[in-house]
Amino acid sequence: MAEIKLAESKVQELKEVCKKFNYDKGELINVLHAAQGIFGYLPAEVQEVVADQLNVNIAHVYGVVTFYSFFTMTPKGKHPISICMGTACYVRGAEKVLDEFKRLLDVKVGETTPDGKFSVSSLRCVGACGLAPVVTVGEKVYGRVAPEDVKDILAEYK
Amino acid sequence: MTKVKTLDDLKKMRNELQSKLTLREKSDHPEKMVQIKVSMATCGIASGAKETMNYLIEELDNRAVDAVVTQTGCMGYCHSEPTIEVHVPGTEPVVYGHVDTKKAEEIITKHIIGGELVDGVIPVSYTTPNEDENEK
Amino acid sequence: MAKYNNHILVCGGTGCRASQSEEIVENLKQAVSDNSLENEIQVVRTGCFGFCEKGPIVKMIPDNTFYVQVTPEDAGEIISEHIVKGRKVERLLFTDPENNEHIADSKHMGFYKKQIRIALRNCGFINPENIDEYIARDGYAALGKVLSEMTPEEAIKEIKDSGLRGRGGGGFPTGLKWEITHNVEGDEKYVVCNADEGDPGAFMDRSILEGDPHSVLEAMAICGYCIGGSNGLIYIRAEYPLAIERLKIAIEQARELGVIGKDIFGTGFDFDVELRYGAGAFVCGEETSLIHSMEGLRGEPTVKPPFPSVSGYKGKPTNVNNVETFANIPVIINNGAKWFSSIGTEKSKGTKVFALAGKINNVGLIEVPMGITLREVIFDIGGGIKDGKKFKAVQTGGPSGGCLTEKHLDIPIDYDNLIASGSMMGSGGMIVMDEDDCMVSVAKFYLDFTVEESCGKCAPCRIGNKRLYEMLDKITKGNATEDDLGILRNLANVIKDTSLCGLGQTSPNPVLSTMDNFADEYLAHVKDAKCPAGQCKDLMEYVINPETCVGCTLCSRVCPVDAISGDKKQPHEIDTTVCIKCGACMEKCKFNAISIQ
Amino acid sequence: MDIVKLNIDNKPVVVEKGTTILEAAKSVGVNVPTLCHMKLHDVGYENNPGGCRICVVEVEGRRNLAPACKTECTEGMDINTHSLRVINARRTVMELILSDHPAECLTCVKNGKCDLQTMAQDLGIREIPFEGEQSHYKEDKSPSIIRDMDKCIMCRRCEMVCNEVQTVGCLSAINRGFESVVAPAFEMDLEKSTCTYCGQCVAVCPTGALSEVDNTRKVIASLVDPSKTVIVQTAPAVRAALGEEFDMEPGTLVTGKMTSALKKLGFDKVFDTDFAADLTIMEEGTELLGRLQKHLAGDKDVKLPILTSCCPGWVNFFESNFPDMLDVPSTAKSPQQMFGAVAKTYLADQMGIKREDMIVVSVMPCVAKKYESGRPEFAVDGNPDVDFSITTRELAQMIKGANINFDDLTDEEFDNPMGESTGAAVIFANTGGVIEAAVRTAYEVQTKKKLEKVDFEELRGFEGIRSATVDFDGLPIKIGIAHGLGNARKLLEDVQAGKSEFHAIEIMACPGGCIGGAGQPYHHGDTTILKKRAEAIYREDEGKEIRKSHENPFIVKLYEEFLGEPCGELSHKLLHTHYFDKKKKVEINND
Repeated sequence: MAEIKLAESKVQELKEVCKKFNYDKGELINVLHAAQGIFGYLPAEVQEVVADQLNVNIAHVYGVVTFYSFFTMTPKGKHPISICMGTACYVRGAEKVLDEFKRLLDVKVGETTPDGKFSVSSLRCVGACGLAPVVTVGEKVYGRVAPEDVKDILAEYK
Repeated sequence: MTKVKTLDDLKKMRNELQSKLTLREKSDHPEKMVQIKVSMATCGIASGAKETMNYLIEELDNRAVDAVVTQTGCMGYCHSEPTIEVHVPGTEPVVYGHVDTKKAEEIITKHIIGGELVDGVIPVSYTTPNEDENEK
Repeated sequence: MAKYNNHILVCGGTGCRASQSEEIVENLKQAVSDNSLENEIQVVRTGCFGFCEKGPIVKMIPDNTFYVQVTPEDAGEIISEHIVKGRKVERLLFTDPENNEHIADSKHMGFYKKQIRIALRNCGFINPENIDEYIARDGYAALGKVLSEMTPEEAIKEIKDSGLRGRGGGGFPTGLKWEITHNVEGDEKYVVCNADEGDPGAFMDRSILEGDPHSVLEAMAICGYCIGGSNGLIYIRAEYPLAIERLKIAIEQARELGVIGKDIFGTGFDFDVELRYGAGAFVCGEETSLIHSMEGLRGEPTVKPPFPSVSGYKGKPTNVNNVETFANIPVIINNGAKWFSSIGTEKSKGTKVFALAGKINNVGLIEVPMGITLREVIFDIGGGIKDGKKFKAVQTGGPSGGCLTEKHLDIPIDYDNLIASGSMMGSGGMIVMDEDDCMVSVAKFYLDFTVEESCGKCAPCRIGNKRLYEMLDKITKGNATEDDLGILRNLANVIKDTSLCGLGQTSPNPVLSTMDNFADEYLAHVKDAKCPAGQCKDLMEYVINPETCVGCTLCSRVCPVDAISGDKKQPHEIDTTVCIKCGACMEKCKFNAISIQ
Repeated sequence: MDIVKLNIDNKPVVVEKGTTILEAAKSVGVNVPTLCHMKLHDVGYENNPGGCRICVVEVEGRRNLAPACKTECTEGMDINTHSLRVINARRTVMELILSDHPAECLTCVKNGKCDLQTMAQDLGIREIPFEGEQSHYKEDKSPSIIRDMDKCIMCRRCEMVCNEVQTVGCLSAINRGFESVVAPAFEMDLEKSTCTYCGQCVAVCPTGALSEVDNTRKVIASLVDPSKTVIVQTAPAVRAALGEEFDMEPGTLVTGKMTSALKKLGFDKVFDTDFAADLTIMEEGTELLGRLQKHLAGDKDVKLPILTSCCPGWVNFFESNFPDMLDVPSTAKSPQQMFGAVAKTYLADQMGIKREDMIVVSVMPCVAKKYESGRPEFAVDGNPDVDFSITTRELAQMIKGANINFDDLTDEEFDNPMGESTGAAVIFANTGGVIEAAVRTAYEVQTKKKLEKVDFEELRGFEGIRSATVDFDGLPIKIGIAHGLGNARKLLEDVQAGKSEFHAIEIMACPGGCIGGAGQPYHHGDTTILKKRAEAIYREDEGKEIRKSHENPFIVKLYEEFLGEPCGELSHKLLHTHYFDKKKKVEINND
């Protein structure tokens, strides 16, 4: 595990969050959400700070982080692309859209492009089935995406 | 917002609010008080409901039409998002689908000001207990 | 500008347009101008009325007369009879099947009673970020009534009498659950709202939370009063940012107004609500996993009993209900159990919200009374199958549900009938599939989902689902044998029989129900390595038709693996062993000489 | 106490409310098979996540099969434990587990002693109808424990014992679904984690996923090397358990046969760790009395209570969890290390050989001893005082490998001068034994009076935390005992908070003490085995003529000829050590 150094200001911010939840280990998931918000992802060092603050074993924290698909230990791309793989979207061809993204960015699902700009991941149902197939880039939601549209979606963020 | 201390406070508040709302509906200058509800659920916003709503507010202001544009939840017509409900007093509320800024402009000119309907009306296919009541 | 006093609405949905509704509009406009009524009558195209079986539909405003199966030729008569002479055209009116009388006004037609919105009553009507609008529609009146006029036991009795059952999918009687939690001794009890909604294709909880968050808060307070607890927790999935924001605003406003918090309405009852976030785990829709997730642990379920009602969050008695279940509570209290139980079937009362999606025209959120048939939902409300394709199956209950086919279309929808036909109610996701969907791939898609979402605690689900997926994969690749199907069925049944929690106990349903309903499709894949729906890539072969191929060599140049051979001007040939079925050649071929066999 | 009436396999059964089907069935002689369930009654450890689903049974009127280990009996239940539906389910679930398990039984360390293997045999599994992907994890070899997690069946026993009983908490389930497994944080090597090598995870693991490092090959290599003099020391607890590996009744004492077998294996000298145990009592007893004198003389900053330090798992535990208390435990080394230090100096001189040419092998009931022998401070110029430590199981493996018929061996004596030992030494094997031995000597040294009753029953037993007051002729000495690191943590927290009123505390990492060590023959969850071993140890103690450490003539001779007096200058150099702060720190840079 390459040792990385954490920015002190961010660590301080994280400690504030733990304080807000008065160091209750039952709030581990809320703290991890906040931590991922602050650092963008959850490297081992961040998990160790959380474990220390909430007085929980680091193995337990890692067990929780690796259980939930929302937490990630590798930084997401600047523009995280998620393709909804819910049934409605699958039935309307989401798989072909996902393959197109993988082909154009030459990454596998869950990976980030070498330049760190894009990461492609499949997402659990976002609940906008009326717009199936749905693709989200960061907060922005794209509806009724066809494989042909993938090029111009990416173009928006070039 | 004053605290609601007792149940009667709540009832008093409800009646007040209800009359204010119906006032809005049955006010004496019908062509003025128009009520527009924009469906701002996730898919509505994703299909551009925010732009539509801002456009409506701005455009109705420019044309000095006394209207109230509020946001609301999902009306269920996912196939035609963004959807808005236009309620010109004295007429039945009408739901429109695929309302982008261009369509919104057409609705303002023809429906709100002109009083005629515009293509793309979505027939309401459900009733709610409240309606059953005031219909009985 | 003319002041129109009548409007003629002509349905412009895909179904009606396919039966010439455009021509009807033209003829109507023509007839209007012939009678020089341009200034009074306006002909308007509308969206789909949802009543496609009886299309094309023409509706007269303001008298709401509803003409069915109108043809372009009738346009003239409608104008001359209805508008000019003011007489209805009897032969075009809808005849009610029960008593074959003519019904003119659509409001009284059985069709329009199809949807009754109880849980969604405020969705799309009030501004969710303004508590006043909720109060204006009798908001918190139910809570007031319960706190001031009813004892917990009376309120529980009201819910029990209403016959309300859990809307999360299990269908456990809500009143009974409240009663059990009420009877358990405990100084601190918790009311939990399960807003994890992990089912793909289900978004009713999101719509309720985004459209009418206060109804859930009010119901939770009522539940707190009934079971004797003052702590409310909403476990909401992280994939719903807007719902989270709306809930935060609603909670803030409710606290400010004093309808939740300390000493509500001066009755000494305290109740507050906090949010707890999911983090992407479908299994956390299961009660005990949800509770573990809220305790900051891995979302793994524990064996029941003990049920959460006895020992749940932090070991305290906990009552977990789904968003939609809660949304029904205030209406039951306000309108009474008798009114609620008058809707629905004998054992499944009230309405159910379905998220209609997939290969259907009217993708949307509908709330229908229990007992409605699938045919009415899919064809009447849903507007039939997209692009005129043939209906094949509808999948209800998500990864825990099964597929229902043609023969189930007329079975009234309720908890028990759906289970009897091999599926289940689930949270209400309803995905419609047409002839192009391969049911083996659909089953494989759901197993891929469950393999990804299994928590891994118990062997049958952790390993069993993976094996089910692998066997289905073998079938879709055409190298399975017939006795594999026997092994598949036994494995599926054992997983259902031995898994620890609901996820594993229902994950084989998609396999079992597709095997029961589409046995021939499985055999086609296994015996003659063919995919009838043409979806399974590995069983498709790209073939060049020698007659129509002119030998322009375009396809051979674009093929990434050089699988196409043949000299100029001569018919080309694809080597199926090399071909990777990317479809590039088929796209390029201008003479569409290439097809899939 | 209300009761429940039900029937199991149409046998009427009456049990107390709250009893599980598993226990109810056992009470009528029906042994429902289990795989992940394990209950160590007296040690307060129960693992039944209900995950393996092997113990499912059919309950009349219930939709699906019920896990016997978790389902409580209710009135009028009608249970069938082996209907066709149950057998088919059990076999299919077993086939599923085996489909994600490496089929290498023949070369696996657990061959013949694996719960999964026995279960597959009992169910008559002959083929696996669905082969598919298998989960693979990187192999992890620490000084004591090997993790081969491809063989893990997610029974969660190791996670439970590490977190609930030992409170070390370096293991947790990770990932989700098919890839889930139990591992340290970030799947780091055990060596980098907070693991103390107590090995209780190895003791409870049903398969070959967790096992001890195998040193038998190195020992055999030394034995055949003519240039090396190979001597062996056997720990007190080994003699009470080795017999079980040769199908003898648990609790059979095999001291003589063990010595004979070791001689037949070719060890040049067969000595007894008990000798060094007596030595430990001399050193630790003196240190205790020293601190006591200072305390009685009013010295405020003398560190009391004194904590025993012979258990390497426990030493690791306080080094990484209580680094601020490194000066509280006794500085005395463990018997294994004292033996090595004395052997490679005093004995090597006597035998006229250099320390590099002497190989000291120790036979231990414990896996942590392997780590301890490798600690840098227990070596001189890189030559360790104890070269190789092997477990009871490994010794049994060597004996079988050498075609020695263990049952027919006639007893033989330990060699001297390091074979002689007292009754006080042998009870080191049991929880409460070390402190009882110390009290026997300290009493006579402190009061200068003869100790009439040598047995101190009040220090014995299996409860997790015990305390007793021994009257030193008017001076009350308060003694605390804890076994299992979770219990140790409780006592230590009192000491840390200055609330502990004990003078001396004995701590052993393994529940039951060394007789329950991770190197002992597997108990498969049957705590009566631990009890029988403990009784055997006390029988060996009663059988000895000399039962107080300071009366061991060879110890007396050792001090006269070599060490001088206890805690003297040479004793301090050879027999005492110090401890290190091993708390893991997180480095944060300032941006």
